[in-house]
Amino acid sequence: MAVDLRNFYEEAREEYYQVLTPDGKCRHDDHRIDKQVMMDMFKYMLTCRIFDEKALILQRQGRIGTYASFKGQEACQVGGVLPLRSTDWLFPTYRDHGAMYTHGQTWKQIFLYWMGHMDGSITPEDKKIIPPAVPIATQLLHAVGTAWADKLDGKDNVSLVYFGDGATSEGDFHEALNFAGVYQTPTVFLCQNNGYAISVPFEKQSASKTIAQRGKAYDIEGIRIDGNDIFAVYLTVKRAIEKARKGEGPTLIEAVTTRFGSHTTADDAKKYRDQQAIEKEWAKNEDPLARLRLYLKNNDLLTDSEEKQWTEEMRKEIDEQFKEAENYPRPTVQQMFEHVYKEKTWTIAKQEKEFLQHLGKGGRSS
Amino acid sequence: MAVDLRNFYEEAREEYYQVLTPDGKCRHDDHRIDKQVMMDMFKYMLTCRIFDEKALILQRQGRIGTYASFKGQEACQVGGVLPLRSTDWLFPTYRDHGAMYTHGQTWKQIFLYWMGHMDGSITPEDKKIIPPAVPIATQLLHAVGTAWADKLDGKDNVSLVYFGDGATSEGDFHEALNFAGVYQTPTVFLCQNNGYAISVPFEKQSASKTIAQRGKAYDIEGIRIDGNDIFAVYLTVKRAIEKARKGEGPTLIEAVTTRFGSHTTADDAKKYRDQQAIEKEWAKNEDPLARLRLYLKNNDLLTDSEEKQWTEEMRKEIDEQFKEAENYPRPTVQQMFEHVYKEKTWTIAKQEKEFLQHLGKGGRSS
Amino acid sequence: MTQEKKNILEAINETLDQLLAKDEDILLLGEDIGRNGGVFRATDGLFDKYGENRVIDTPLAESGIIGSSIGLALNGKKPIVEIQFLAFIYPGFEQLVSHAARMRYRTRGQFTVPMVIRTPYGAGIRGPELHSESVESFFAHTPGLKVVVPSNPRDAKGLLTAAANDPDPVLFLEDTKMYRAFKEEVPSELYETPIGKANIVKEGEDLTVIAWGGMVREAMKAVKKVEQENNCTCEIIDLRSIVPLDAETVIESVKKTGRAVIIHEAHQTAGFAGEIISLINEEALIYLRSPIKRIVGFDVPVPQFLSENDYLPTVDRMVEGMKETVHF
Amino acid sequence: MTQEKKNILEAINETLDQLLAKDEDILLLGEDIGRNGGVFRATDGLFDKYGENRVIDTPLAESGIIGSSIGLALNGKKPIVEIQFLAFIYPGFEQLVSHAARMRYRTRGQFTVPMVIRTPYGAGIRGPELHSESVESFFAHTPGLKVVVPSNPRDAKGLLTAAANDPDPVLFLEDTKMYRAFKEEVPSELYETPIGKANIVKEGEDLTVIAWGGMVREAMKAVKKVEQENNCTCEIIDLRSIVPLDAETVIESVKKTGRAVIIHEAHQTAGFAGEIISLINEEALIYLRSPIKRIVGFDVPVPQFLSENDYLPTVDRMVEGMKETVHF
Ligand SMILES: Cc1ncc(C[n+]2csc(CCOP(=O)(O)OP(=O)(O)O)c2C)c(N)n1
Ligand SMILES: Cc1ncc(C[n+]2csc(CCOP(=O)(O)OP(=O)(O)O)c2C)c(N)n1
Ligand SMILES: [Mg+2]
Ligand SMILES: [Mg+2]
Repeated sequence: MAVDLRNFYEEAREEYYQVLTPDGKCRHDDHRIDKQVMMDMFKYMLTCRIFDEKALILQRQGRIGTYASFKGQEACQVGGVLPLRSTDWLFPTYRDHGAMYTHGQTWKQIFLYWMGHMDGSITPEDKKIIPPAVPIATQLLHAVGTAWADKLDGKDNVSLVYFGDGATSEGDFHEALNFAGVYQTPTVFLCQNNGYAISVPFEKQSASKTIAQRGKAYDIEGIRIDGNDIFAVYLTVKRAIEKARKGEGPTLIEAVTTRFGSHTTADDAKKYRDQQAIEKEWAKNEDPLARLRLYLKNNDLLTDSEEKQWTEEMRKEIDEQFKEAENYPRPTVQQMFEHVYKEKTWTIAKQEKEFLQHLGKGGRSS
Repeated sequence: MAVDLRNFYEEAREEYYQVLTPDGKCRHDDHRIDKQVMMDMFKYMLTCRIFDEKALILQRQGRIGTYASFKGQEACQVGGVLPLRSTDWLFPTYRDHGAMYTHGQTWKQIFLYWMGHMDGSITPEDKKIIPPAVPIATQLLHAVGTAWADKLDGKDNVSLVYFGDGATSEGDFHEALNFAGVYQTPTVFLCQNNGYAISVPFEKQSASKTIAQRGKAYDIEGIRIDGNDIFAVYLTVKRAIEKARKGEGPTLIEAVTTRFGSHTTADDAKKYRDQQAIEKEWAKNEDPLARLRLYLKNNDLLTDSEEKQWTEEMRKEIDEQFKEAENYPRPTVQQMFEHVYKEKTWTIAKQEKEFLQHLGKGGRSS
Repeated sequence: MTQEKKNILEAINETLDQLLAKDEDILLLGEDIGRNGGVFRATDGLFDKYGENRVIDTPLAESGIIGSSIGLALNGKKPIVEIQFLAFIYPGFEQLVSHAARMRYRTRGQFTVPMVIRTPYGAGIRGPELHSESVESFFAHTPGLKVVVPSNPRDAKGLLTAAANDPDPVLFLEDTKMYRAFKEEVPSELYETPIGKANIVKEGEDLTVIAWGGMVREAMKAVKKVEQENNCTCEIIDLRSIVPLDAETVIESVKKTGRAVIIHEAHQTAGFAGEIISLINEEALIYLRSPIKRIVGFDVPVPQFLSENDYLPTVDRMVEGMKETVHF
Repeated sequence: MTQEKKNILEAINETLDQLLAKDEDILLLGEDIGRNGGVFRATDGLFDKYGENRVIDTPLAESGIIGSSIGLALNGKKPIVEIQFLAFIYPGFEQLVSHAARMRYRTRGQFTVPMVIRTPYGAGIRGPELHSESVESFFAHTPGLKVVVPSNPRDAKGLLTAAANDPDPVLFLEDTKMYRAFKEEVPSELYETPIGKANIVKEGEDLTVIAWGGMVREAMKAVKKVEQENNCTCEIIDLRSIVPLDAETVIESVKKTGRAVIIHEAHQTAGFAGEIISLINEEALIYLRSPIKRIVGFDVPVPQFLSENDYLPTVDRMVEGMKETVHF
């Protein structure tokens, strides 16, 4: 078991780096992960799964807006964030609620975001979680900037940025990787290659076979891993973070995973892919939660009753969080006029005043 | 001498592909180039050099505007364009007058462009030369589009696009290469890596050592060549063009060359580089015209008196062209209002009418 | 001509279908427009019918889409591009503004870029952030671009056909909340509704109401109320395109009514209402009996969707504004 | 306070120098701003003085520059970015409009992006294509951005200092033809000229002339002529920033004079003059004695430089417009 992790990255270029096999066996390296961390991994992934299922139901009931499910990507999101310190920066996309939660965002806030609340983008004061970037690939540059600032200040924080396979086609991907290469910023670029950008499969997105190989264009290490294997994700990101902290520059990680469901609740994956086949294959070989469960059980680290109990607790907690979100006061008209600038301009103040007067006289806003 | 060209591309990845050495010797492959083509190369490069010197003088005299010299890059521009057919597309930058001229643009038009004439961007009717792109890297995408259209129409034209080393940092470089890879467009991407983007040396532009290596990110062949060696440029571009015509997709060529002078006449290279050292090294090892001259003389293909005679003829011709440009009518006010749309809008027509009335009443426009 | 009841989306889909059938050089390009039929389904069925060389699922790169479409257009194709939402045009802003809009001008007509960029715009469908912008004035401020905004299915078909046949680049803005809002009879064959000619939706004597896109229907509701309660008649002008602007129709109407209200969803500051007010000021100031009102979006980012109805001009705000204008 | 005669460029260079000296978190970023000192030399000497970690020559990538500066600003730095020419901001348009302008709003003040983007704008120096744009209204239409345009060395220093200290992102537009056009006394120490407060360059009774940036001096020339020949006095307002707009100063002045001329270099359609006309229409219509005139750039792309003087508002056009307004 004394294999050097490094080798796997080398050999991984062709295929990908995998530690935990779909049948719950560990190929090597499991000794590197603390048992407690393994249990955290499982619990975080479990609560993610429960949240996601709940959110889908709530969306169907019209109680939250369009929602982007991340089922299938829990290993990337939990495994990628667990190695972070609380002083590190996290840049998620609209699909990375699991990453946000694992780093400290509350489910309540995540609900608020998807309910269209102005306050839904507020993140914990003691964490540096930037709310989801909606325009694709733009956040990569922000993560270069925050990392760069830390480097300039001599702080050993890192910036971890999530993005999808589709994002790698945007110019901002290129510019971010190039800047990170030039300034050797402590940025970890974590691409969840879930095979699709909405309906467009990665083969149509690029002629290149992998995303990891793009690192070479910027002299950045590029690593391809099994994104359904939380051990691989965890170990790889951890190593990239440590490298970054030591001042050894950025890493590009391509985590190959599966988007189990549709792009969002506004999308219907059946239109463009064999959803049934995907679900079957997923259940058999790709479900990251099932894989870890199998491993933990194989190694007597988890019992059914434990999981059942946790599941109940988590459900309750998430229900609670949703209730809080649902009881959250609707944004006021005044709030709409706040925070455009630090100080309201004459124009904004006037617009607010007149609109409030109008409402006062019985004008309705919807 | 029966070495397969291919091998050099392979071995060239580390260093670069070179055919003609600075001391005017041919390493191999010269048999592939027709003697007549060699003479054309020399003549085109010579006239380019003469034009450039003239333009610099005219700029100093205030008879043309800011001017971008291309001295040192003649091999890239002449050698890259000579393999084109007249049905192929050419996309130059603001520094590629040599390429434009070689493909059929007149020096007169090129003068008009730099004199700020509205008509200076008109190119020969029977050629497809798009006027210089000013916003960096944007033209790469156009060259993907024109090539794509030809491919869709089953025509075997190619699109050749010039750009600089600085351009490879822009998002559009990435998007263009990616599109070309996906749609396998017959586009030849010819990067003149002259080591500088204005004042910024390539080492600051990217952490990657070469530009050619970026091809891999898009599964596009990337080739690095000596851009001061017109044989290498010609053979490489020719091969890329033939490949593209056969439907075998795009090629990225990095031609390593030297910008002899300042970025433009508005720039002073001495501020940021050791211009003297560069000029010395250039004269010794890099001047593409001197290199070909040496070769031709070594092989008894050229005499001093021939060159002298051509030089005189070319000077006269360029003087003639400049005279025509200087006598070209100033753009009229009416012209300023034309060609915004095919048909003038009410607004534009009104603005024109009122402005003409104003001028009629004695209002001056400058 | 036979007609059929269609909503805007259906009208657009049918138009694209007929354009593809009629002209081999027409290509559709965009993200998810192929098998998926576009996120709003505007291109539904067209991939199967015309194949992947006519209905092209592009990589996720707007500069790439617009930039390569410029090349396609230079070389004889007529690209009709879909940008998924208006705010996602920004990565391609340079290609649109510095190239598509300028190619004819800088080459004195030698090279041209006839292309259409279709894109959904506007708030009101509970979309996520940046899915609800209406920044048409950016493009109106770009000489060389035309900016077309249909308000109903019949115009959507006629204007899209005209845009596809237009020799200049056209930005074609489709109000998301109107896509399926209502149906009306749409002629089955292709026809052109001229770009640059406003539509007088309804004549009136006391007030000119100017709007475009989705705001036209809201304006109609407001006018109905105002006319009922105020013993006046309003003229409603649907601009159809803001560039070219049908100045004559606007001026004539205001000369008649002496009053105007301009409605748009975009932010007030530097929004297009300012241009129309300027036009009226220049051409018809002395006819004005009261200040021209802008009932427009506020100068705040389009907020998260729980607040979007606060942001959007409402019928109530319109009614109040119209009344104030009439009773000034 | 000691003073020294400086042109705008020298004033900016000195201000940047003093800002860098005073605040360790201030960084300069841009293309060629390092050893080269910027293409206009605005950062001359600063690289040698503050080193490559403070005065940063970036790769040629505007989205990269603005996007990474957003990250720098999120993490405590205060980036002052130079974009080489205004039209080259377009590749970074999305970062500016969809992120820098919105970060405070979407996070309810939790995360902010205090940064300055300096960029030369305007025609008149025989620049190549796309080196002469003045599209300030794009940015004025983007809530969350401030848009500052100094017209003289003294203001350039004070406004740039205020911009650097501003908690919000500021676009700072520098008219290229003014850079070295004239010198005036500039205080040696750092000081702030408040952003959002217009400058009444000269009081007058009969006409309000509104301009910003390089057009202020042209307006002054025109006013001189008009006053000499027409027995009237003009009030000249230099807006200094178009967002925030000093509405009060404008309104008050027009209420007094009853007439207004607005001057800008940008294209007419959807240019910022429309906003000011709308403001006057809303707040002071009844005071108007004649239509408000726009003396502005035409609705054509800024042409190649032999024609740029045809494009630009000239003193003669201003004089004619002012006379027409006064004698309406
Ligand atoms: C600039 C931009 N263009 C288009 C969109 C619309 N859009 C939202 S998600 C998406 C697909 C993203 O795919 P990928 O990067 O693979 O991430 P995934 O959704 O698979 O997590 C698209 C096209 C956008 N948000 N931003
Ligand atoms: C988008 C954009 N940004 C900045 C500029 C200003 N600019 C003009 S040339 C140049 C350097 C280009 O360098 P490179 O691509 O190496 O070409 P070279 O000038 O060396 O031929 C820059 C920054 C521009 N024209 N377009
Ligand atoms: Mg994906
Ligand atoms: Mg270069």
